[in-house]
Amino acid sequence: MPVLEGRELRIIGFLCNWCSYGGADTAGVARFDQPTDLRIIRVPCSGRIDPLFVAKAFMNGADGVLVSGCHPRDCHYAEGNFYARRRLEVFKNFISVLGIEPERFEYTWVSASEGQRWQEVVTKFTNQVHTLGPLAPVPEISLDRLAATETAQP
Amino acid sequence: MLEQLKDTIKKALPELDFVIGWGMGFDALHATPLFMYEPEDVDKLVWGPLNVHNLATYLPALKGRKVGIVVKGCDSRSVAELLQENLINREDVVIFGAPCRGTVSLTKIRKVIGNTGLIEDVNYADGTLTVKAEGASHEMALKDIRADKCGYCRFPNAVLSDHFVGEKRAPQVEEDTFEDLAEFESQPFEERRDFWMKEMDRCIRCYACRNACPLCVCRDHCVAQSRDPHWLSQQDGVRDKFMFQIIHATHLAGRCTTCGECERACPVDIPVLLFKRKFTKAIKDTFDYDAGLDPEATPPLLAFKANEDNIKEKEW
Amino acid sequence: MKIGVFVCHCGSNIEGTVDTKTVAEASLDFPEVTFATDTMYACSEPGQDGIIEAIEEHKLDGVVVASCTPRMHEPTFRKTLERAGLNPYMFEMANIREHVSWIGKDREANTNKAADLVRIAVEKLRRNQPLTPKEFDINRRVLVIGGGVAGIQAALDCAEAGLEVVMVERESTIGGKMAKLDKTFPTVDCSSCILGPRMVEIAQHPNITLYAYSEVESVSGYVGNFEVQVKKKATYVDWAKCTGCGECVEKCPSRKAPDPFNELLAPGRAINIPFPQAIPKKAYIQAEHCIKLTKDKCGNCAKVCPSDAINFEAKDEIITEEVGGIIAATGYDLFDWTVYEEYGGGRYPDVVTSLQYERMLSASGPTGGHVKRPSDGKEPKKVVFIQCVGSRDKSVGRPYCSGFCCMYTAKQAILTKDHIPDSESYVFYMDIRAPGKLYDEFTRRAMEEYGAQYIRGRVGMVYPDGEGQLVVRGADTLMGTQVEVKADLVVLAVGAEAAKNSPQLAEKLRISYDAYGFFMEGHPKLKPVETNTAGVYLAGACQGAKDIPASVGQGSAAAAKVIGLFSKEKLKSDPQTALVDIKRCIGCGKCAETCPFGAINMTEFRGQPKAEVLETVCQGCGLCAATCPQGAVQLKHFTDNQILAEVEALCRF
Amino acid sequence: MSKLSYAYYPGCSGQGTSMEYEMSTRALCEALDIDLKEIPDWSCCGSTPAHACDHVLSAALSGRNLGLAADMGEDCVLTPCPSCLTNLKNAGQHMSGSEEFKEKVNKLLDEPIGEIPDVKSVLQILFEDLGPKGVKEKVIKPLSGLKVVTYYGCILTRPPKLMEFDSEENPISMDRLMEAAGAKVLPFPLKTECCGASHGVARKDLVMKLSGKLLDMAEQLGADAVVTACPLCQMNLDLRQGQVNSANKTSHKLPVFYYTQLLGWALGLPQAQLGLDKLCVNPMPALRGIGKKEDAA
Repeated sequence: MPVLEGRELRIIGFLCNWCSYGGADTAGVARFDQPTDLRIIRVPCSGRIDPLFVAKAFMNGADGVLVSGCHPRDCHYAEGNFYARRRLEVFKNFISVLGIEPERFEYTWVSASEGQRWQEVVTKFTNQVHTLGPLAPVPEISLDRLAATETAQP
Repeated sequence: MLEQLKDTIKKALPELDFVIGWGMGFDALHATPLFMYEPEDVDKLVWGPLNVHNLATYLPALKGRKVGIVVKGCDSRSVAELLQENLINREDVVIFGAPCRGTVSLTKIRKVIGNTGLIEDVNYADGTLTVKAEGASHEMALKDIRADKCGYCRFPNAVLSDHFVGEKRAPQVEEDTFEDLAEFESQPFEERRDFWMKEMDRCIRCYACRNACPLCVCRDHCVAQSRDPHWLSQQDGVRDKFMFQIIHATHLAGRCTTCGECERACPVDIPVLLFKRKFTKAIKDTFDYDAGLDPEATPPLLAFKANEDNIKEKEW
Repeated sequence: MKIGVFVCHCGSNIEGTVDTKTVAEASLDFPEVTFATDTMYACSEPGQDGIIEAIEEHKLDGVVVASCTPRMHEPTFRKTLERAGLNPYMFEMANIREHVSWIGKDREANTNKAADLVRIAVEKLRRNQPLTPKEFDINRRVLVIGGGVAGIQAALDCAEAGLEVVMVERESTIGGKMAKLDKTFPTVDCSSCILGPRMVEIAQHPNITLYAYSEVESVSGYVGNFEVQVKKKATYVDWAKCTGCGECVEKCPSRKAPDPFNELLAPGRAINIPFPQAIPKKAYIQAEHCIKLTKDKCGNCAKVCPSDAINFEAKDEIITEEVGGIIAATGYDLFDWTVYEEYGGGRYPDVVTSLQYERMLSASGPTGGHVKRPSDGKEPKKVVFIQCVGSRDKSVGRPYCSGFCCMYTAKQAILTKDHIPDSESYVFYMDIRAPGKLYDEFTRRAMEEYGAQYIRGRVGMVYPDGEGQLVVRGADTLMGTQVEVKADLVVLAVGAEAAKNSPQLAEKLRISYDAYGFFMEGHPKLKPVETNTAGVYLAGACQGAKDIPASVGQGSAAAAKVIGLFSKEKLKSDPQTALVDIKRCIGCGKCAETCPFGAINMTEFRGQPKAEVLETVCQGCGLCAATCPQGAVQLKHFTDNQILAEVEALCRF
Repeated sequence: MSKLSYAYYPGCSGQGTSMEYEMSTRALCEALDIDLKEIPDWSCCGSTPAHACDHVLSAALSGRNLGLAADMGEDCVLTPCPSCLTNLKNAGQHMSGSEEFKEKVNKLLDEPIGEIPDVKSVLQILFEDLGPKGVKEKVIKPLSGLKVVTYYGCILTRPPKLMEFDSEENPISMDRLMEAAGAKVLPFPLKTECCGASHGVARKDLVMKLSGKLLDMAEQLGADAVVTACPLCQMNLDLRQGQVNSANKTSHKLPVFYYTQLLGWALGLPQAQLGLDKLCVNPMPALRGIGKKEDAA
């Protein structure tokens, strides 16, 4: 299902089940309006997020990726988000060498009670990605074949 | 110094299955890994700017056997890293170190002398390298054809060794300033992307970069070729090749010693080391950590602090 | 695989802003989806029956329900699948209510997004494996943290049901806030008379171990098998020997020590027994005020103690207790009333807190139940009560209503009249919150029978008039005028806030807490005493301000939950655990190194080191899966391939 | 510590009704080695009338002075008068808070404002930047035995979000400074009560009632003097004390000082610089009493 062309960008969220996914629920229960771009993938813990999932998303044409977990010290699994913080921080650093603006990727903490904060995070991040605009997808095929197919169908 | 090194190895040889070093290759310009079983093998040992290979790459596969290895400073960091990850046992490995004056980049040499036939002779003396091929003789200043990594080398001497011969040399630089990276990132994001698109498009997906990497220890289980997990398709497209490089770099984050084997081994000269350099800088900046110095250290990405010193999280 | 998709209207909750029919039709194009429909209420009985019928009729072997959050109904629908003979884990949910229909009105965008979420659910489900939980033993002991009325109730109910109970209380006596109260509303019966016996039961019950003056140091393990470190703080009195005779207290020369039980109304002694009915009735020394411990002089208590129980060498000790379930009942503390400088709390001696006033009223209090002004010991004739001190006030960060202040203020107005018949009481209030059996009648009695003057409005300022009285100036919003009342005593109805260090305890228990430090219940309506951490339950004000009946009710509820949990022969572990592909594992041990639960062992297989997951210990966080470079460790139901498939599903063009 | 130095805005009343406040402030600051750089060609802040009818106008009147101060290269403007303080702060906060508002204001000004400097009361910097210790060090005639009540008035600390100084309900800055000067500060509960302010013109009865209450309480506590920081408060309590007495059938003879006068006195500054002669209720008995009571006791 493509995003609504011209209106939405492709933004993927990885949320830990215990805090941030709950926070997003809380925001919903409270009927806090949010932009519709974000699609949420539920994982048990931010520690489950291999930064390469984020890379994969960008390679496949995501315009922005958001990871959200429990606040440090509040991790349902005690330590998962501590590891996540280090790995994601370093990875956020890394992507600029790929030519991907670090602002396209954020990681943050939202607890199950912070519906308001979630609304704020989603809204601000969505705007942040929109100001950067779409990210050119990396072609699945080789460049010359791509050129060929493009000339084929003008 | 070479003789001294040979003697040391000969002395140690009886205790060992064999010792890995460098010998002369198919021509005068190409050294090649040398496996020394007998004292006479040791006489084939060479030492100099042509010893480009990082022999530590062999070690994990030899785990459990008693072997010796001759190392340059950079190679020794790979050994240290392998020790840290328990992929080799300290007591099984005997390390022979010697001061390194830097190695050449065969790519750069090729750029100078072009594709010649058989190289007849090579001499290097104080700062210059002379190559004789097809009658012609090419003189090159070592610094012009030196491998990039030697330009910012901080460890010309083995960081750990059982036998060290020769005078320890002063490091090239005190701190690695990552100018190469800064220069690359001085161009706008789109241009960086476009650059990689073109580079990755040239990739022939031979995995030489991976196979040469002393720390790519997954070997047969590399996610690049597995279906479960299925990270990459076998399609010959930019996306999968690019993704593979990102995987390689990410798996090396906090482990890579930037020995540069990946880039050296690349048959189409894609500057893939840059990815690892970026991670190395990020790790250095964030955790003030250098991989491959201390076998006892815990690498930063396998640890955490409740309050991180250098991580500023985004305020919304 | 044959997948069925059920898109729920949830009445108009979803249908209102999402075209569920379109979503259902769209999902028919998704791979392996052979059946799709929209349904009014998927979770209702007809809804579930519909799913079961469809499974049978269309030979479905996997189901996606697009409705509310899986945190709510995932268990419900898994049972549905079970009833239809499918493995309950061949199920996925798409959250199109909380994450779609409730957060935007754009029907087109919502419908499109909903279909997207169904797609990723389908892609995930296609890669699900049937899972069967492992069983493990339960340690049928329960830890109750906090010895207030809620904790007491929970402990006794569990103990009566035959469970072994460990109770940990921070203070040197149990009883909590209720023990400090003189009377209770709306029946005006004596607090210690109804609580006292229950406290004694705790002390005497064979199934209950009580650690008073102790705190929970750390908690490890998981439901059914927790290991808890309890810190017994040094009392410098050997409680095995102490008879609670009180000789030591009499002879203690350090008479400026705080007396927390009496809310610091009057100074206490360095060695102290909180009150006559204390349980355990044992003395303890407040080290920083003890002359012996600070200056190495005195030691009177040791001299006079008939059972020589005093031990100045005593140290904190750590005790390890193993339990299967935990009930947190840590109660509340008072909001810092001195923040309201206009009321002069902390500056003017005759401005006291409601709890201090309780101690004045209480026969076991420092004034022996005679209401006396702290300043000059005179009996007040005019008492002004100011309500909502730290409640319903954003400006001090306490927007919530503490709930019980209106009631106890009415009670205190009544008691004031009882103690001092010729007294007048004035109550400044915002609104009277008196829901509950006989509550409103009670406040009416305070006004009508006891003539308490209720003035609707906030107080702007309290100041001494210089002639021994306090001028209370406030607004009367009903009359629309300013009123000034001269008072002999001002009582601040201080609101409740989470007990000190609640967040720290929450972190030890791995449960969440809200912005004010109150613990988060599993579900605001349907899981009032559960938490999101299996085996950890809540009782009383630690979950939010509560009065006694509600706290007792929750105490019993939490106990019932534990009893229910323990009534099972064995517990089933969540089968969504990590699994090692031994072929791929190179034995680097990174997973074992990072696992927060020590759930991964390094073993040998054909001479090669390999990782191995202890399924009942594994909590399923997936950290190992993210750590293993070659993907040899995978988290069941959250495998790399599943997450990758979800990503790809979202990124197709 | 480098020398304290600020742009200084005296305010109109400092030229008239409260010139003794102005004088003593300058004298005190000089004695304390604090550099007050008077804003060249400063103009009225608009006072109550301006902001009562037009916020932009009011902001412009104050803003002009802020602009001039900024041109002096100063980043903080001082004024003794709480009323000026309110207007200057208000203008500053509004303009830095909203570009749009700033635009409007700049339209009214010949010289548009760029950087907006901080605004503080002289009291604030004495208490925060110099500190009671700094004062104490320079005291040579301690006010020992002098029992005072400190009266801040209703606007010096209110509204707290605007004034960002001391506690709005129970301020203590003047108390500490007075104590530093050796005076005994009595616990005055009406520190921030209203004195009736400018109602003295239209609703005298109000002032009689409100100011009366303040004086009664001060008397009751046994104060020798009232200490103020606001021209209007001082005027109502001092100038109108006679009227208050006759209206309330009281006979107060409470001198009403500006805190700057008493601090100056403690620092041994000549009377002339402190403008003690400008006070209506004779301060001399109280000042002569200093030190005596102790000797007696």
